[in-house]
Amino acid sequence: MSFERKTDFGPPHYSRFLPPAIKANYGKWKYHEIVKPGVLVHVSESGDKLFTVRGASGRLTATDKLRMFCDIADKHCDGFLRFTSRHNVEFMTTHEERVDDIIQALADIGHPVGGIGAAITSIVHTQGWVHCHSSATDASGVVKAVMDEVIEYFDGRKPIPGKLRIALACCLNMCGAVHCSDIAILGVHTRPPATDDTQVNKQCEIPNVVAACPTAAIRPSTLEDGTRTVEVDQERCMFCANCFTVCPAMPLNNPTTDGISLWVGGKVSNARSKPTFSKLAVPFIPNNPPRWPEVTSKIITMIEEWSKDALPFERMGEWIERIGWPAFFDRCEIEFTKQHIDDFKHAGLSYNRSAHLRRASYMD
Amino acid sequence: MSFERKTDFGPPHYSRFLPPAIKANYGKWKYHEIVKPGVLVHVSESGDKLFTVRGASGRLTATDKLRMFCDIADKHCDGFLRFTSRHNVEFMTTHEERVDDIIQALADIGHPVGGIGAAITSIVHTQGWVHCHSSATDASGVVKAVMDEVIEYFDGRKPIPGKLRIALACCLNMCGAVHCSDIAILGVHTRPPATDDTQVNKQCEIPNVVAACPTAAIRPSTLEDGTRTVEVDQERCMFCANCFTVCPAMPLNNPTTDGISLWVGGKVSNARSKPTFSKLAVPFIPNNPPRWPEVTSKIITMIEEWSKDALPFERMGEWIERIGWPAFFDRCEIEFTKQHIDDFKHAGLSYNRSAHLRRASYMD
Amino acid sequence: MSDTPLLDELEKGPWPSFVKEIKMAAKNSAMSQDLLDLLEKSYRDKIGYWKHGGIVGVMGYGGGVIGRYVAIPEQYPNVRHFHTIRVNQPAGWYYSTDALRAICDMWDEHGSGLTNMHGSTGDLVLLGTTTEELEPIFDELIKLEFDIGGSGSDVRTPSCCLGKSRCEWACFDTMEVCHKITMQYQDELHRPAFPYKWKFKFSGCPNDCVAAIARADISFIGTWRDDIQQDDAAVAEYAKTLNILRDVVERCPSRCMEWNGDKLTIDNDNCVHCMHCINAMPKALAPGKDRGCSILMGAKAPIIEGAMLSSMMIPFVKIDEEEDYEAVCEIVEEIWDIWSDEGKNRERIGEFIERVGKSNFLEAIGLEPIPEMVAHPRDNPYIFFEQEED
Amino acid sequence: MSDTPLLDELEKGPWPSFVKEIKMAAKNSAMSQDLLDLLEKSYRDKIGYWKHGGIVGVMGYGGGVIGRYVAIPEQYPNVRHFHTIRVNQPAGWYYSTDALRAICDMWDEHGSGLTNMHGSTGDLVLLGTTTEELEPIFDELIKLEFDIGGSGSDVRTPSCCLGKSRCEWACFDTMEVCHKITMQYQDELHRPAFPYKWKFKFSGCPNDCVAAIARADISFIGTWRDDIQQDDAAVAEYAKTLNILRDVVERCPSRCMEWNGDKLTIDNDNCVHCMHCINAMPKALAPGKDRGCSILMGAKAPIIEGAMLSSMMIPFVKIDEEEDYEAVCEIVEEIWDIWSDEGKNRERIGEFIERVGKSNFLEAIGLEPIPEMVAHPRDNPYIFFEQEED
Ligand code: SRM
Ligand code: SRM
Ligand code: SRM
Ligand code: SRM
Ligand code: SF4
Ligand code: SF4
Ligand code: SF4
Ligand code: SF4
Ligand code: SF4
Ligand code: SF4
Ligand code: SF4
Ligand code: SF4
Repeated sequence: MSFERKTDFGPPHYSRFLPPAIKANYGKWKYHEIVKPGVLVHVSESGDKLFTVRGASGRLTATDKLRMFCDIADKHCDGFLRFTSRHNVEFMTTHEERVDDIIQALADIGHPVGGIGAAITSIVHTQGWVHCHSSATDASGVVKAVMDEVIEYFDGRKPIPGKLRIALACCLNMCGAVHCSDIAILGVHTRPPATDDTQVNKQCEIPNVVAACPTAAIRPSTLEDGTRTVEVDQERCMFCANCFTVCPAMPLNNPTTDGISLWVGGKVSNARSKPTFSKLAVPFIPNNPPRWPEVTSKIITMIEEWSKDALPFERMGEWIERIGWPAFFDRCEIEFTKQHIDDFKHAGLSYNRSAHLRRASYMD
Repeated sequence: MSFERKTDFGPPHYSRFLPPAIKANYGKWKYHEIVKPGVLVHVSESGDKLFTVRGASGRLTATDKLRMFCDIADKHCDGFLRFTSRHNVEFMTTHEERVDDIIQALADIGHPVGGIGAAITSIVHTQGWVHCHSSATDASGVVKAVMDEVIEYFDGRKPIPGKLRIALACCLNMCGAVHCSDIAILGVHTRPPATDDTQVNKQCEIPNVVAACPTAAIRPSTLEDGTRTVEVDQERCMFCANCFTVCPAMPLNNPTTDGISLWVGGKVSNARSKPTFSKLAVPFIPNNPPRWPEVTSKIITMIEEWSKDALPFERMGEWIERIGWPAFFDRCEIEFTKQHIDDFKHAGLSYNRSAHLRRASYMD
Repeated sequence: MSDTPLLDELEKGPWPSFVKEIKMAAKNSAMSQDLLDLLEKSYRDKIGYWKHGGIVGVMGYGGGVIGRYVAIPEQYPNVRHFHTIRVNQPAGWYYSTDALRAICDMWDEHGSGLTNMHGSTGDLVLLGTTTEELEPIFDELIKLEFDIGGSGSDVRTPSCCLGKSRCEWACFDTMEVCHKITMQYQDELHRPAFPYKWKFKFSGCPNDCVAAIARADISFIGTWRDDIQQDDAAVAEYAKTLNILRDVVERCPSRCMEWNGDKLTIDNDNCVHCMHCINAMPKALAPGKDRGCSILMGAKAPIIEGAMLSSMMIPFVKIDEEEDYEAVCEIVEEIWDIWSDEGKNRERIGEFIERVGKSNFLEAIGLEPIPEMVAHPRDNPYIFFEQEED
Repeated sequence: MSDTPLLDELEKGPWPSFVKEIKMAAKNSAMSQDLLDLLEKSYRDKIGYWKHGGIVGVMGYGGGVIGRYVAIPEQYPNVRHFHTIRVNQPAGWYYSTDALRAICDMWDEHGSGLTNMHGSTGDLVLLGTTTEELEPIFDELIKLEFDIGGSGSDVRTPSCCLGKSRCEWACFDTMEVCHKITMQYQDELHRPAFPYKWKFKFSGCPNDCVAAIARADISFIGTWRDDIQQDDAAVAEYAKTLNILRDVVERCPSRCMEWNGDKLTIDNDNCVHCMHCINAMPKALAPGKDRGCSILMGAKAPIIEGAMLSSMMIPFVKIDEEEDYEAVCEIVEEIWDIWSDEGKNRERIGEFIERVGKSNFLEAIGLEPIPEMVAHPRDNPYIFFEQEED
């Protein structure tokens, strides 16, 4: 490199940003308790106590809002704060009496407190129409619409059996761990790329485009005038938009046929059951901004059905495994369709290869 | 069809062959009990009782032996007998006092009685060197060698926790349900076909041969003299012999590199756990006729380890699921190798995709 | 000294010895004697000496005989031909001694005197004869009223568990349905016209004593839809010797049973019909009275795409009733049409279903998709949305 | 009337409103104002208006900036460019207010005033600026001692759970290891040279609070190898409010616990380290004292071969110790070499491992196969036997 300028110095060392109580007790925490919704206390071997207040965040944050967070941290938390792996904001203090002040201060700027323990926490999500070229739906708006409806499961007014993680990705690239969420909201295109044949060869490398397609739907072709382009076998295309990722001349976005699919029963933690993928619940709901009511109401149904029947700690997927998928579809009033039966590479392994069957409507 | 001769008349109707007690109680059986090893009693709603004595069979049977069976049936069973889905022979009588006579008569002609309930029953098997061109090992001989060693689990002298099904197939075609057995003995070739280039085009259809290969290791080729034949990519061949099945000019049989692999933990019944495939235990044991001692001793170890630890009814695979595969390899003193890790189509789904781990040697 | 020292080792030991059987047959059959000697050679050389079979058979039939030739006929001229005849067994493998003796007599005259009772598909296998004997054998079989079974790309000889004949758990009449199907599809059984083989198997309950789910292209497995029949007094009796909590209740896959030390309660809505509790307490519990069967499809051995178990297609049908039986046959024939038209050479139906996609397959045969057909819905987002007019 | 009636709907309701944030930023930023108006149009038209990003960046770096351009720049000239800068967050996402305010000031001057706290990989995401501003921004970042994160086919910004800083269960020092790795691989992070992206994630225990197993090419997950620490008095305390039998013992995946109503017994040899019992009784149980981590590999989102979770590679290593840390780095570098040489374009390491076969991969990187690496051994017989000289 021939730059004078400093490069590759990396992020600041975290130790610069740790509150004093954390520095003092680093690696010495003994146990924790949930004090009340949204508030944790960690107790150290030394007897020190650290209270954490978790504030909701919509993730997309203006600098002025960050400054308000800083004000709270300066006032109550020795000038330190942190964000969580799910994008909430956390304020820590050793003074129990400050906890309510922090909660109040957050309320004043519109940030409820919650998401700890057996609760819904904020929705991991992506860019949507705010920033990404590939999105089949918006991200922040859907998240806001859903969280407004499930807020009582966040702030503790409605207790639930265990953790419930919702995530949203605005296209099949699935930025965020959508594929392993209790409930996943996934933007889907449902039509093949509208290939701009005059642009393909200019903007894209044809072999890369061909290789990009998971179902081998794309092959090179040549127009009558000799222009090289690609042809999409419409029968084989399942609208993943991977071709669009490598080639801008193959857009899939479409106002009427883009929308949202819902997935359930994934998890990441190793607690009890092994980590597992989310499975298809609702194949398609058209985009209906600004509040996507069909999406929120379906999600609420799923949460309510789970919540009233699950055992303590039982995650959505564990519950469904226990009651069986037919019961899940039945109780949540979701129609089971063609699309629910896998037809990708390992499809056969998802078929019911046993005579295990619960009594159900098919019996009539 | 322009034949005068009778065709397509099908098998005789079974009703011609049912013992009177069965005809009378067809569909009316109420319950059964195991009277003693190898003997069942079925009780009808009418109160009728039917005793069944199950005799061992090596399956390969001379007509003279069949006549001896007929003698027993004529003497004690109204002239009827049957064979089971695992090739044992069964004698039925309504007279309890005849049971011991039947057992004695069977003993006299060298057929022990057993295989009922929580027991090992006879080994489903195939042709081997007795009749099949494709076999990588013998069938009847290995079966005899194994059954001689495990006879006490058949005749009830050694009780075991649940049913244990052993099956043998002499090549990867797996005639018989070897792929779903508690213990499967499978003949394997371990070298690619020795293609006879001069014969391929004469004896086989080249496109069929190419299509037959599961790993696409075969492609058409042409010799210098213009003869059309096929070429096998040695790296991709996993010795399944499917090419040999469609093309005799590609034999795989080999005295030193053919042998036996052992598989465990499969089952067919839906009792408790779902039906499941057997998994690889021992990749390769060279053929060692006439008694394949390395095969029998490994099988005995597996049976003993299972038998001393399994819960009642617990099948081999259910037991292994409970204790974990690492413990199985450890207790049975089987080395875990490269070959145990799947590398066929759905291989990735067999990887451990969790942090679930038991304490074991790796920890040191 | 014996000519067969290695095989002689296998005359020893408690298990019935196939060597003894071969020797028994060899007394009257030069063919069996050659087989014995050839097998000894195989044991010495650790290799088989059989060549691929050519196409042999009886007139009017396209299958049922497996041709077999020895690779070294000069040394073993009597097994130059050593063909197998697959005789369609009676349903349930019951025989009268008369019928069996007649077959033995015929076989001593025209073949090696060796049999497999039975082959793993279910046939009565007559092991070893010559091409010339095939027609005479079939003429005899006609007289004995035993027909030939399947081989090649046809319907293979159907088989079934003994079902209602001797088992209290049979949820449909396996032997009768098996026989009926066999009779109905004689043409398909005897004249290979499919992309590959097609196996029917019938088990009367989920214990699946004929391993239908593991080795039949179409597997009929009995089940019931009302409550498990329960006799509380008998349960109490079992409680004296059986650890009901540990060995029954805690092993129930759907955890739908409760035992309070006194009374057993089954939440029948959540029972998955696995049979375990019934197996454990046959005098106290039994399948319900409203019985029928599930139909699953697609099992096969590994070649080519890997082994498969059958998967759920029709959760419940009362196949003993004529109307239902006919409806099932219609579906089967519909499937054969589609598979014959679109299946690849040597593609089993299980592989075909996976290749075209189970949903497309269901659509083609007119079945509605229901969640019982899958272990779980798809976990990948590669959904083919159908493009109706917008 | 408002220009943004649809978005205004999303100012209502209890959850923090991103619309309010954009409006807040729009007060000082024409760019944010255009974003607001453009987004309203998207809400009206139900479609996004962004074009593919070209390659933009800061000098000397090959990644860290996502180029973004509006598709209709005539109408929305202020978002003609709307690039994102990924700033490498401090491990554990802790900040001092000083540092955060400084970033805010810088961003108000050079960008839209909008951020994502944080991106889903973990970066502090600065949302929206122009190509011309990139160099000035980086100059400012240098002063603030914040470097740029990853994008493209490089090491992506590593991230970790808060670990020892605030969690009693951390089995290794996630924040320190994450920081060390980040510093060690600055070159790989800033200059894309791999077949595709590579993500490091570190979770202190099997609860996996950073979802490492689902979304990192290499996932470090804390675990322990001695016994679970158990405080019987505290267990007794929990027993007053918690149904220990139903909610702890019966939910243990390896069924290795016993509760006699009085005393809890754990068969630690059979514990699979799932964390459930510890989660349920944090005052009574804790991971053992002999702690380290498991290393798993290969997680990714669906494109192309389908989503994958990471799979077990190294069951236990004490990565906090320098020697072990270095050994792990050596393996990582070895893997990069192999993957760079033999990986296909846009092939993630998880896909690479499946393509070449996990055993071959293990062999290449010098790890012994052990059964802990698989859920179960192979069930198909297509074994590649190695052909040593016979
Ligand atoms: C702060 C945070 C880590 C960080 O570095 O930022 C964190 C912190 C804690 N987690 Fe977590 N987890 C955090 C994300 C996660 C994630 C990742 C995610 O959701 O994307 C998971 C995996 C989720 C999944 O399985 O899909 C996660 C699965 C758990 C679990 C397992 C729960 C289960 O039954 O499956 C526990 C144990 C428990 O709560 O019983 C846990 C427990 C905890 C404890 C109690 C650990 C401790 O002793 O301090 C912490 C507070 C509890 C709480 O929030 O309920 N944490 N935790 C993350 C907070 C996210 C948020 O804002 O809501
Ligand atoms: C006679 C036969 C059916 C036939 O038409 O020929 C038969 C007959 C009975 N079976 Fe079976 N089964 C027979 C092959 C099978 C098979 C098929 C196989 O092994 O290839 C299976 C599936 C095996 C598997 O899962 O791999 C089978 C799985 C069962 C089970 C389930 C056991 C389990 O725990 O998984 C039971 C229930 C039990 O015994 O508790 C059962 C129970 C029974 C009962 C008790 C049914 C009854 O009420 O009469 C019968 C006698 C019990 C016994 O043998 O222990 N039968 N049974 C077969 C005897 C084979 C033999 O000679 O040994
Ligand atoms: C005789 C028998 C074995 C036995 O000793 O019992 C047998 C013998 C042969 N089988 Fe089989 N199969 C026999 C039952 C089976 C079964 C079990 C079953 O039907 O329940 C299977 C597994 C289930 C299945 O169908 O998948 C079976 C799966 C195969 C396969 C693999 C088919 C596949 O799709 O994977 C082949 C290969 C082929 O078709 O070319 C095969 C091919 C053969 C051939 C014809 C060899 C060949 O490639 O030409 C064998 C002739 C041996 C000989 O010389 O006698 N045999 N074969 C069984 C038939 C006897 C009978 O009619 O009762
Ligand atoms: C900004 C961010 C989403 C967010 O709102 O948080 C993001 C945004 C994009 N991701 Fe992502 N990904 C982001 C985290 C992820 C994650 C989650 C993670 O890293 O933990 C994943 C899933 C995990 C994984 O890596 O598999 C993810 C899987 C993808 C993929 C699919 C990769 C695959 O192998 O399947 C693509 C497609 C690609 O690489 O071409 C992608 C591509 C993209 C691109 C660059 C779109 C493209 O095709 O060029 C998006 C730019 C959007 C924009 O305009 O800003 N993004 N992306 C996340 C990065 C912020 C940060 O640095 O902190
Ligand atoms: S999920 Fe798709 S649309 Fe959303 S940010 Fe990622 S790449 Fe863009
Ligand atoms: S959208 Fe996906 S499936 Fe369709 S052509 Fe493009 S890459 Fe292929
Ligand atoms: S398993 Fe193979 S060798 Fe044995 S009989 Fe069947 S086809 Fe022949
Ligand atoms: S033995 Fe199997 S893998 Fe090898 S070339 Fe023949 S068909 Fe292919
Ligand atoms: S499958 Fe069921 S009905 Fe048939 S014999 Fe076995 S236990 Fe009886
Ligand atoms: S049949 Fe099986 S699932 Fe049903 S109650 Fe009995 S043990 Fe449970
Ligand atoms: S992953 Fe484990 S160590 Fe890290 S924060 Fe979560 S619970 Fe604590
Ligand atoms: S950590 Fe999990 S596996 Fe281990 S004892 Fe606790 S609940 Fe059981």
